Amino acid sequence: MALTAGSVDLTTDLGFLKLRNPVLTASGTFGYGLEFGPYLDLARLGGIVVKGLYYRPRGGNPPPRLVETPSGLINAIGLQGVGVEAFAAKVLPELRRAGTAVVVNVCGADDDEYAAVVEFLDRQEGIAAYELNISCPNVKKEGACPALAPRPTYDLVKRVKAASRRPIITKLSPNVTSIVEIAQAAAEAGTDAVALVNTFLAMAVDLETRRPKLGNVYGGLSGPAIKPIALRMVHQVASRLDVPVIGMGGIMTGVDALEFLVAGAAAVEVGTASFVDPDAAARVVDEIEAWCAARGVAAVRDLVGTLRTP
Amino acid sequence: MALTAGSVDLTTDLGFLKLRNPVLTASGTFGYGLEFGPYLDLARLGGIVVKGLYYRPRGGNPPPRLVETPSGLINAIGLQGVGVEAFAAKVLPELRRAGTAVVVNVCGADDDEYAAVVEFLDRQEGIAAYELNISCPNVKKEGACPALAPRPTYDLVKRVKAASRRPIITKLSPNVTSIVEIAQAAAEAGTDAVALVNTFLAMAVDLETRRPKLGNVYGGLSGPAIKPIALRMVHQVASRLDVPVIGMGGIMTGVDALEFLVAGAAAVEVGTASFVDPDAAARVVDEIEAWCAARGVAAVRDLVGTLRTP
Amino acid sequence: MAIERDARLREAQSWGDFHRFVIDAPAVGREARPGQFVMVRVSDGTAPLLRRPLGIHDADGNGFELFFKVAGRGTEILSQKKVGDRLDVLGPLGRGFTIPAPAEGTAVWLVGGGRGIAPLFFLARRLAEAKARPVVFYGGRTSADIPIRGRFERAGIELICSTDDGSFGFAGLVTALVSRELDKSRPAIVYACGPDPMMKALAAITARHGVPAEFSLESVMGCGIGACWGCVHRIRGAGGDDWVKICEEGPVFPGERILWP
Amino acid sequence: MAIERDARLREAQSWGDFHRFVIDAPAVGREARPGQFVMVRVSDGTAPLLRRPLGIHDADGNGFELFFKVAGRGTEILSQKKVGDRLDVLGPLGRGFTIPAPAEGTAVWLVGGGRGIAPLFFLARRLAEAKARPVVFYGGRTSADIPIRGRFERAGIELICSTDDGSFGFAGLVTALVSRELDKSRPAIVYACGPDPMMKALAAITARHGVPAEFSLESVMGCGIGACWGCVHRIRGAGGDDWVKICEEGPVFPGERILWP
Ligand SMILES: Cc1cc2nc3c(=O)[nH]c(=O)nc-3n(C[C@H](O)[C@H](O)[C@H](O)COP(=O)(O)OP(=O)(O)OC[C@H]3O[C@@H](n4cnc5c(N)ncnc54)[C@H](O)[C@@H]3O)c2cc1C
Ligand SMILES: Cc1cc2nc3c(=O)[nH]c(=O)nc-3n(C[C@H](O)[C@H](O)[C@H](O)COP(=O)(O)OP(=O)(O)OC[C@H]3O[C@@H](n4cnc5c(N)ncnc54)[C@H](O)[C@@H]3O)c2cc1C
Ligand SMILES: Cc1cc2nc3c(=O)[nH]c(=O)nc-3n(C[C@H](O)[C@H](O)[C@H](O)COP(=O)(O)O)c2cc1C
Ligand SMILES: Cc1cc2nc3c(=O)[nH]c(=O)nc-3n(C[C@H](O)[C@H](O)[C@H](O)COP(=O)(O)O)c2cc1C
Ligand code: FES
Ligand code: FES
Repeated sequence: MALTAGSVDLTTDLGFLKLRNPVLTASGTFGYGLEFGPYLDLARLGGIVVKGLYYRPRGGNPPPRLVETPSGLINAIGLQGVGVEAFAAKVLPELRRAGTAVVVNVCGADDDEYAAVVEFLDRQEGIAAYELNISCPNVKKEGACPALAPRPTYDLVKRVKAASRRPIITKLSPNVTSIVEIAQAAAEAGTDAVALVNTFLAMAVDLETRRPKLGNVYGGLSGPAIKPIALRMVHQVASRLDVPVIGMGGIMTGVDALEFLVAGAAAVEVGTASFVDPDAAARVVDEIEAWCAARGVAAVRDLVGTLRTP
Repeated sequence: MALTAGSVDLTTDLGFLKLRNPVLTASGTFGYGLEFGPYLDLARLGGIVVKGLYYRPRGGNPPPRLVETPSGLINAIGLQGVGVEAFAAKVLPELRRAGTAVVVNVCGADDDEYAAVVEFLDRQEGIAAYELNISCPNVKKEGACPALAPRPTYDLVKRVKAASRRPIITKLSPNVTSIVEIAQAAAEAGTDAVALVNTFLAMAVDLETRRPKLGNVYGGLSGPAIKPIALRMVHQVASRLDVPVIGMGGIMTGVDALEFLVAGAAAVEVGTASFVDPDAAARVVDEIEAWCAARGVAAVRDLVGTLRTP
Repeated sequence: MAIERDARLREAQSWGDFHRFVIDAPAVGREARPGQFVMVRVSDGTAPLLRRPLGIHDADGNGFELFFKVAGRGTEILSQKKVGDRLDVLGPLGRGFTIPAPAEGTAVWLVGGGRGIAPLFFLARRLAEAKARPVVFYGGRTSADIPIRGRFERAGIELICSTDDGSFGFAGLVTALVSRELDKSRPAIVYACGPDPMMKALAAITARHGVPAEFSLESVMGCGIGACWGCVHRIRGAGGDDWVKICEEGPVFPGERILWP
Repeated sequence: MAIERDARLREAQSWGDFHRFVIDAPAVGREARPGQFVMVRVSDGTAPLLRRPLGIHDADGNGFELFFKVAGRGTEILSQKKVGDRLDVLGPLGRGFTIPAPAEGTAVWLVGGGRGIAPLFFLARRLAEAKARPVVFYGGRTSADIPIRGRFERAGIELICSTDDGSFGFAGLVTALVSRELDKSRPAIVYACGPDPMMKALAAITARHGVPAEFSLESVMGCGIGACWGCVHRIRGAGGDDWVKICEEGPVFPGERILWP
């Protein structure tokens, strides 16, 4: 029954996008990709989702920007970044030679800016898809973002989809009562896939100074701590809606990734794990391959959505 | 500046209820209280919130009911319990001699049952308040419960408040887009306090069998993993609304508890920690006292809501 | 029932994934009865979070012993403790096996599968002290799964081994071995601890032979002290068939009360 | 830049909360330059989750050394490692201190506060090898906070100590000591590592004296490799005053570029 590792078919077809394997890196946790060149073979990855890009360069939030919590990390980076022009000039040329799918995480202060980023990037080559970051909790007050309600989600996705020549993946927020309702709004607006989850709005208190530990007061919680909630949300969306789901939240190992696939995700993103081990995403690919080989699973896509519930 | 531990004033006044100190035990994590007699002095606690009570005895969910996750625990007990009559006959007489405030966590399949539980218990002596559990994720499908929307929250609180001769603490769910909105609905309906948070709807997958690890598929995540999100929610509610807040979620130590107080909670509940150490709640009291004494804080209530945000 | 936060690992022995710990913990050791268990804290941090339930493998006034198999991260961390390390244990918990009264001369059989042998050594010793005639059936997949054979032999307790692959003793399932022996003779009671399928089969076999039997059940445990209602098993009770907390009313139950899944 | 997952703790020494580790890790040791750091994984589990940044205290072809103070759970776990234990380290990371060229005969001062002395031993050694004339100022609250005095002395490096409580050496802040010495003589450059208030004061002092200075900054670090943008500090840059990643462009910066909070 066991196969040799090399003979497992890892290819992943999202419909609008074919990937070498189902493992991408999560936006904001893999820089612009090139930082990781010394630690892993980028071509081993299914794809790279680069750090969130606004149209212009952006300064981000005052430090401290990170605080570790039990099995988790709260960040309040505030989407500091180089802007689309520097990205297109300095990063993209090298990144597109990395031999993996490049997905750009698109940000905006308003719907116009999202559209402007997409229109600018549409003129560049070597981008496989856009991931619409409508769910960053670190930009507006108390985590406000379009992904908290169906209407703004619908409007923004519709607008960007119309502006774009490339597929759109809409990245959802877990800070909602019904993730299915928001995913549905994105699907109705024509998104090609949904990605979930972004981080959970959270805080930490420094008892001695009685101040928030983050410069921005609130931040977004990621890491293994959130995995059980993220997995539930992926399962809800994938078992209710027809739109492809990219799952993430606390994936550290191949087993974690496979659990998301079994729960219904067609692909996954590895986030915080890349901070702990810069080669984590490639290791996750290896572990998926080895797990499938040992159990005679010939094609990883056959596992997607196979969770048996009573 | 340092005080002796004994001279710190730990008393807590919620307005409708005076407590020896701000530390209660969280419902469902401290049984009916008496189980813990061998491990700590119940009179050392601010209060005990007993396991959720329906009117009738209840069988609960099929096992497995628990699964550990990184720094967390998912439970899907399903509120198995003895019902009000056995509680009043067998538990309450002994519990009221324990020398601590007894709070009963009240459950119901519908508004009528909540009211019936309260009406029955109103005829018993030795209960300090009711905690309305409108937020258990383990009873209805996919975690449905009144606390997910303002209207059912308002209606239920209104109904029970009218039926009850005792103060009502409304226990809120974290599985919502705006915790402030739900807390406000409860406040408008006349709740005497809000308690937050209940558990986060979550799941775990057994990859080898491709089945959910819990008999009930979904369950509620508690423990240190959720603390950063719970703390943010407590801070949001306490800094926006006037209603007293009882905070909880992952409190393991006196420092954790004090962080909740500083963020705005007037009292706290210790949950999952009591599984790890049956004397955890009493230790939290000791640690609060020692912390205050070392820093010359004469009265713990002076710390409540003192977080300085920029 | 005590929390011994300053228990000490006095002696450690291991055979592959199996480990035996001798622990200084007088408050637990003094009170322990066969079939009871302890909840062991494996790390000071939050991951792993919960204590792990482990049967009492032996006990005396100085402390007690554990015999466990590495099953996951918690037992793995535990297995790495070194002699002299501090351990934090809660126990003894639950109710133990019933020792027949008078036990003298009574034939009793103990059936352990894999790590399930753990509580049976303590039980066998106590039964022998009570002058009963214990016979232990000890089964595993292969000879490496039944490492503590010598322990029983040194204690003068009659032992019959089986391995699924025939690498040691009877070739086949321990249940088949017991079934064969039951055709020849009949003990006053059978005690068993092991994987669920083994115990379920044994429950059917003992019932068929009309021999009383007690089984030590396992479940994921949150607290070990009856507070979380996490460890339930279907047990025939006074008030109908109920989800019963095995940490409190068990982990040992008479065969006829257990409803196997 | 390598991940050495099989680094080994060869030697460990401790003074209360302070610890010195000698670690076998050739790939890191060979490349290391003074002022660089490593990211150390302290547990295999998820809590603590992130690696911890620690300066390179010394290095050679076999590996490198750490000198650290227990500050919280991560460094506490690290401090409990035993000789022979495996360590997982990522490094060397960041850019180091600038060594003057030619260094020969040049007076250079190194100012370390508490655990901030860590990278300065490696720097002093390299400066001495380059025939510069390093003088190390080593300050702490009390004599217990400056435990590795002997290390410098044995390496033949000139050392002047201070303690806030006067229990050893100059009585007062190390910054006051340096300020007094600057009134008398003038090094080509001052290097410093220590608590923020110390470095901020020293930046003002060196600026007033017109002496170039380099400071090794600290911040909570997510990744150590420029990917998370978590470790930023305000640094005067080419394009205005920016939040700059200290793991990548630092942790060492010239005094005139640092905007202190
Ligand atoms: C009363 C009692 C007594 C026990 N006595 C012993 C003993 O003496 N020796 C011994 O080796 N083991 C014993 N066990 C089993 C032991 O508790 C588990 O192997 C251990 O908790 C696993 O922890 P872990 O962190 O290593 O594995 P985890 O990573 O927590 O789990 C590994 C796998 O085992 C499953 N699992 C976890 N806990 C249990 C459990 N309690 N029952 C069944 N499956 C579980 C998990 O779902 C997972 O698939 C006993 C269990 C109980 C309830
Ligand atoms: C480039 C660099 C080099 C360093 N070199 C050394 C060294 O050689 N020796 C040494 O002893 N320490 C050094 N440090 C500091 C060391 O990284 C922290 O003390 C350590 O990460 C604390 O981890 P912990 O888990 O023990 O404490 P935690 O529990 O994580 O934190 C304890 C306290 O320290 C604060 N803290 C955590 N990390 C940092 C940080 N990076 N900077 C400032 N405050 C922090 C926390 O907010 C908290 O208040 C260095 C830091 C950096 C950035
Ligand atoms: C430091 C940091 C920065 C992030 N930046 C972005 C971002 O720019 N755009 C985005 O969509 N998500 C961002 N995220 C969210 C991650 O992409 C991911 O959704 C989340 O961290 C959950 O996955 P994880 O638990 O595997 O990290 C960021 C997360 C972290 C920790
Ligand atoms: C096993 C278990 C059972 C619970 N049962 C109840 C309950 O009956 N009623 C209720 O309001 N909350 C219940 N809760 C939620 C806790 O009271 C608490 O809100 C939650 O666990 C968060 O706190 P913690 O992280 O400190 O555990 C239960 C939690 C656990 C872990
Ligand atoms: S383990 Fe908690 S009730 Fe049995
Ligand atoms: S620590 Fe991640 S960018 Fe510096």
